[in-house]
Amino acid sequence: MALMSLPEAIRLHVKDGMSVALEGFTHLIPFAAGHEIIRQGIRGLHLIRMTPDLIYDQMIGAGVADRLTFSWGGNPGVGSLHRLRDAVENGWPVKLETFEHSHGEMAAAYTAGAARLPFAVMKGHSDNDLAAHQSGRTTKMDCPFTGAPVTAVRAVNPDVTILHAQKADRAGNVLIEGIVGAVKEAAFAAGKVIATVEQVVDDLGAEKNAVILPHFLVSAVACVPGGAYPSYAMGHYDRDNSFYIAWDDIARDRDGFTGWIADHVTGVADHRTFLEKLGVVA
Amino acid sequence: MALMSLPEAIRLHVKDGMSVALEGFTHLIPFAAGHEIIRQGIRGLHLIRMTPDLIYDQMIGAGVADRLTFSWGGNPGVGSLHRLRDAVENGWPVKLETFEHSHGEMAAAYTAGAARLPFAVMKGHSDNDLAAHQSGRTTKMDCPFTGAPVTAVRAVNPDVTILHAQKADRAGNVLIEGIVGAVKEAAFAAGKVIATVEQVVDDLGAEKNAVILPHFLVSAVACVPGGAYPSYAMGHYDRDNSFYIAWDDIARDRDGFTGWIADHVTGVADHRTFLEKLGVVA
Amino acid sequence: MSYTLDEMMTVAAARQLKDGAVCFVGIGLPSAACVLASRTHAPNLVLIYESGTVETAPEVLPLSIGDGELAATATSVVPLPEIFSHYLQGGRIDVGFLGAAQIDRFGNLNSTVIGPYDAPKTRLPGAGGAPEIATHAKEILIVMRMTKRGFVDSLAFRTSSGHLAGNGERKAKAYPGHGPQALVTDFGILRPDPESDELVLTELFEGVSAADAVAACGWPLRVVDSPTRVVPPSDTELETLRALNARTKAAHAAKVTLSLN
Amino acid sequence: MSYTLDEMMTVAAARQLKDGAVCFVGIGLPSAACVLASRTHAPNLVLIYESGTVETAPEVLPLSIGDGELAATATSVVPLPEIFSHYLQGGRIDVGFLGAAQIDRFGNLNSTVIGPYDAPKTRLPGAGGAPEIATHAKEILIVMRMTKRGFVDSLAFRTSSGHLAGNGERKAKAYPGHGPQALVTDFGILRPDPESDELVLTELFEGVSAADAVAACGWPLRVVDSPTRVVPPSDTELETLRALNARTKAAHAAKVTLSLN
Repeated sequence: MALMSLPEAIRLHVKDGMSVALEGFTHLIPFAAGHEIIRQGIRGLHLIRMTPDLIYDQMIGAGVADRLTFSWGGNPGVGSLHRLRDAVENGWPVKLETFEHSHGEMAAAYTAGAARLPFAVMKGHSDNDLAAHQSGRTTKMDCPFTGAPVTAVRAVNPDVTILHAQKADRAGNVLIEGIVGAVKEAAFAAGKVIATVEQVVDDLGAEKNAVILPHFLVSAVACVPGGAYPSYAMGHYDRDNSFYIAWDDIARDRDGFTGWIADHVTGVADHRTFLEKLGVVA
Repeated sequence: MALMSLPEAIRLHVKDGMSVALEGFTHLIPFAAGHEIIRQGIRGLHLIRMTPDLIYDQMIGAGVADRLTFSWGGNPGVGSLHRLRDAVENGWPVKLETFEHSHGEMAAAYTAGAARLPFAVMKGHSDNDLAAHQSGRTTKMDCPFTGAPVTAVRAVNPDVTILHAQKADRAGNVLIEGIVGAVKEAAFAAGKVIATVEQVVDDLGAEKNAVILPHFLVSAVACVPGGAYPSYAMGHYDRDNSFYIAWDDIARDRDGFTGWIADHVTGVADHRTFLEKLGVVA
Repeated sequence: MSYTLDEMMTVAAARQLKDGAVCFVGIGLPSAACVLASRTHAPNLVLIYESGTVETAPEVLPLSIGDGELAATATSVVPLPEIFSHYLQGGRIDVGFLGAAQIDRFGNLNSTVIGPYDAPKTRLPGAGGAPEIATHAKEILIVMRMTKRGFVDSLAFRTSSGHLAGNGERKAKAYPGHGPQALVTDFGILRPDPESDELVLTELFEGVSAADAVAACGWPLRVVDSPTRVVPPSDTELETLRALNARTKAAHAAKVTLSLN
Repeated sequence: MSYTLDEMMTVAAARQLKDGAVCFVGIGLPSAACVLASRTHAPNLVLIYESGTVETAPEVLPLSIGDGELAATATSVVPLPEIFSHYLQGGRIDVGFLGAAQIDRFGNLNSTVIGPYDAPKTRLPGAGGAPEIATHAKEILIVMRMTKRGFVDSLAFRTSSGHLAGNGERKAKAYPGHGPQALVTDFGILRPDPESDELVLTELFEGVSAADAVAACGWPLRVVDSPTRVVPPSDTELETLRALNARTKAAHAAKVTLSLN
């Protein structure tokens, strides 16, 4: 593990055309890292995330991705992700190919990936229309012992998984507190792991059974306070639900969105400036 | 969940012929519960445990079981489990049929059981002689997507899983701190769960990401301080390594063993008396 | 006290929940119904969100499925894969809540797409956990406003399974859960016919006629012979719900500030 | 300083460990070797035990694989299934330690049974995690005293895979890990021949001849042309190891008492 700046970490590990998972389930979404990917003009990414959320709406609208693996693509409690829809429905700014799963399938696919298994197994009762669009990614099979029907789901192994967490120590052990989602599995499944954290400390001060990603799993740690905003970091700041509500208008049309990205992402040097521009720094 | 005495919990939920897993990996082994099963004269159990340890040496020697599913049957750092060997090699006191796995297979089998899947998948490279003796429990198969060889392991779902933990609250939520082994998976895989605990408290006082078995998973909680001795309960008492060393002599011959069980298990009323008899209560 | 249809729907949904049930909850009206139930007739209701919060007891309703409030008030927070494998697929959930853009008469749901999948007219958010909830929860409770576009003869896309084609198909396929047992609409409550599995109107809200419901529904809605009337919200139910909604509104409007180093 | 063969073996095993390596450790001599290495030339060695203790740094050696000491000094403790799936099968382990009752010339091991499986002469403890360690760790380090009963032409039972039948079979089968890279005995160190994969004697301890080793081995032991001499334990190595063993002996003899309510 190496401690470095976020621009260095992205430049070193995220290349055009890679598959990249920015994970974190509602909590600890790595917004700062997503913005840095936009800022560096990276293109052709295959983005992977259970819930694309605002971060992928921003990245897709900014044109960094041409593929998306996901399981629920909305603005939670608010409505649509307009940029995601525009990319799928109209190919703007880039035609987005989607690889769609259910949450259970995505969780299973990450878990298989973490265990370096080629596929995962789920119980086989799901007569829906999704399977027809999942060629090569899900298939029915029978239990070799009981004959019971099961569904096989192909593993997901991102080239890079990026996550935000509360703390890292100087060795690079990363502590996640609170809602952890599928971050641990996405990290173990990845070729490289980049973690942004609220603080780097001498001692994590964690309970023995805490969720800690070991330093030998982590390729780079960058200290980015506020790096999950407008998502949140339990113990540091709350989710800015008002921003999520406001996003619906910002993202609704292409010009408004493009202007917002120019003003708030590509037009600022770093996440700190972004936060200050929004006036959310105390 | 119901709070009750250990004898009640065993009488209510453990019946002749059942499959029963007393789990806990070195740490938190439910010795008090195992002794109560001996005391109640239960017979014909199919015992399941990754590491039979002294508790199953005692239960097997006392004749409660005729089947054993396991993955490592020794006295850690000391040597053989003499009663287990006598039952396998000579059928004393009861012929013991064994269903043998590796640790990885057992962990996978419990995990599949917890998820109510009929089988688990492991990577397929293991050219050993165990598979020939696992008919109907492991088999080779190919990944339906990549063709890679994998091994399927049949799920393990005990009728009852018994565990020891540090604390339960009055609703029956059970907190496990420290080495947790495969207890969580064995509990979720089971039909019924019995937990013995060091203390019953109003508030577990646990971190959010602590290992907690939810009350709706737990059929019975019994408060049995010292219930893991000579194994240990982190934060309460240490593993009595000297007892593990001494066990080698106690269990070496049938008469010595039978006398010890009569003196220390069937001849005492409860675990507290057992501990006092050994002189380990401060 | 007078009340809105939204309030009536929420109260009606809350009343479906038995004390002690383990519920898999979604955001929006399902959260409101569950919290209302746990603060009125079902104090021992167990609320689980797919974000991993087990036995949570929010003071304000979450905007997202993983708001901090849910973690802060939970007995424990577990990784998401464990929620789906050990809790949901593991058969530990009594009641799962679902909603969707479209429903058919057998309670199958569409939350994926309107129009062809590869060239969609409207791209909806997608499945989320709905397929697993629909399959594994012992019973399903659905809450949806009744419209012709939403209650359809034939789904544009089946995202999650209700009673499939009815007439016992779900049971014949040995699904672990029993499928939709109640559908709360803004007209009243539909329940599956014991023979055909078709959702039929069994209970009507005050001030609504069965004919109104039939007219609003996109399939030829069947009505039982004498639909019962749903008791209007009690003062306690309304006061509890309104206080909850007021707390929630204030919380969601609160300005977030970050104290950074 | 003079030293015992046990000490020489432990020191020789410790020296195989590169600083920063992630080791999957067993109890007994492997634990001693790892802790010794981490307190001499390899301060950044990462020790993982199958009980789930990650990056542990015991002050005294564990008697069991799950002693409290291992949890107390670990960075974190994870569930056992995660150790086997995410860490071991997940390819995160650099070095795995193994021992057994029997070994053959290709490093295949038996820790299951002597005699027929169904009517065993001697029932050994069994596999434990050995099959997964042998398969997945990037390399395997084996420590065993050399005897004719232990170093055999043909195993009574193969519990875990070394180089299989040699001549590249393991590589041809695309095993994730590279198999046994060193076998530390009480005579010296064996390493796999690059062509045949057969374990051959490459390094001898002081005061031992290659002929002694050949005489002790149950298979026709091959010796490289000029086996090197292993440097005897340094004073630092011996003092560190002896202090560790002394602390361990005292700790394992300590009387345990329970303060019960």
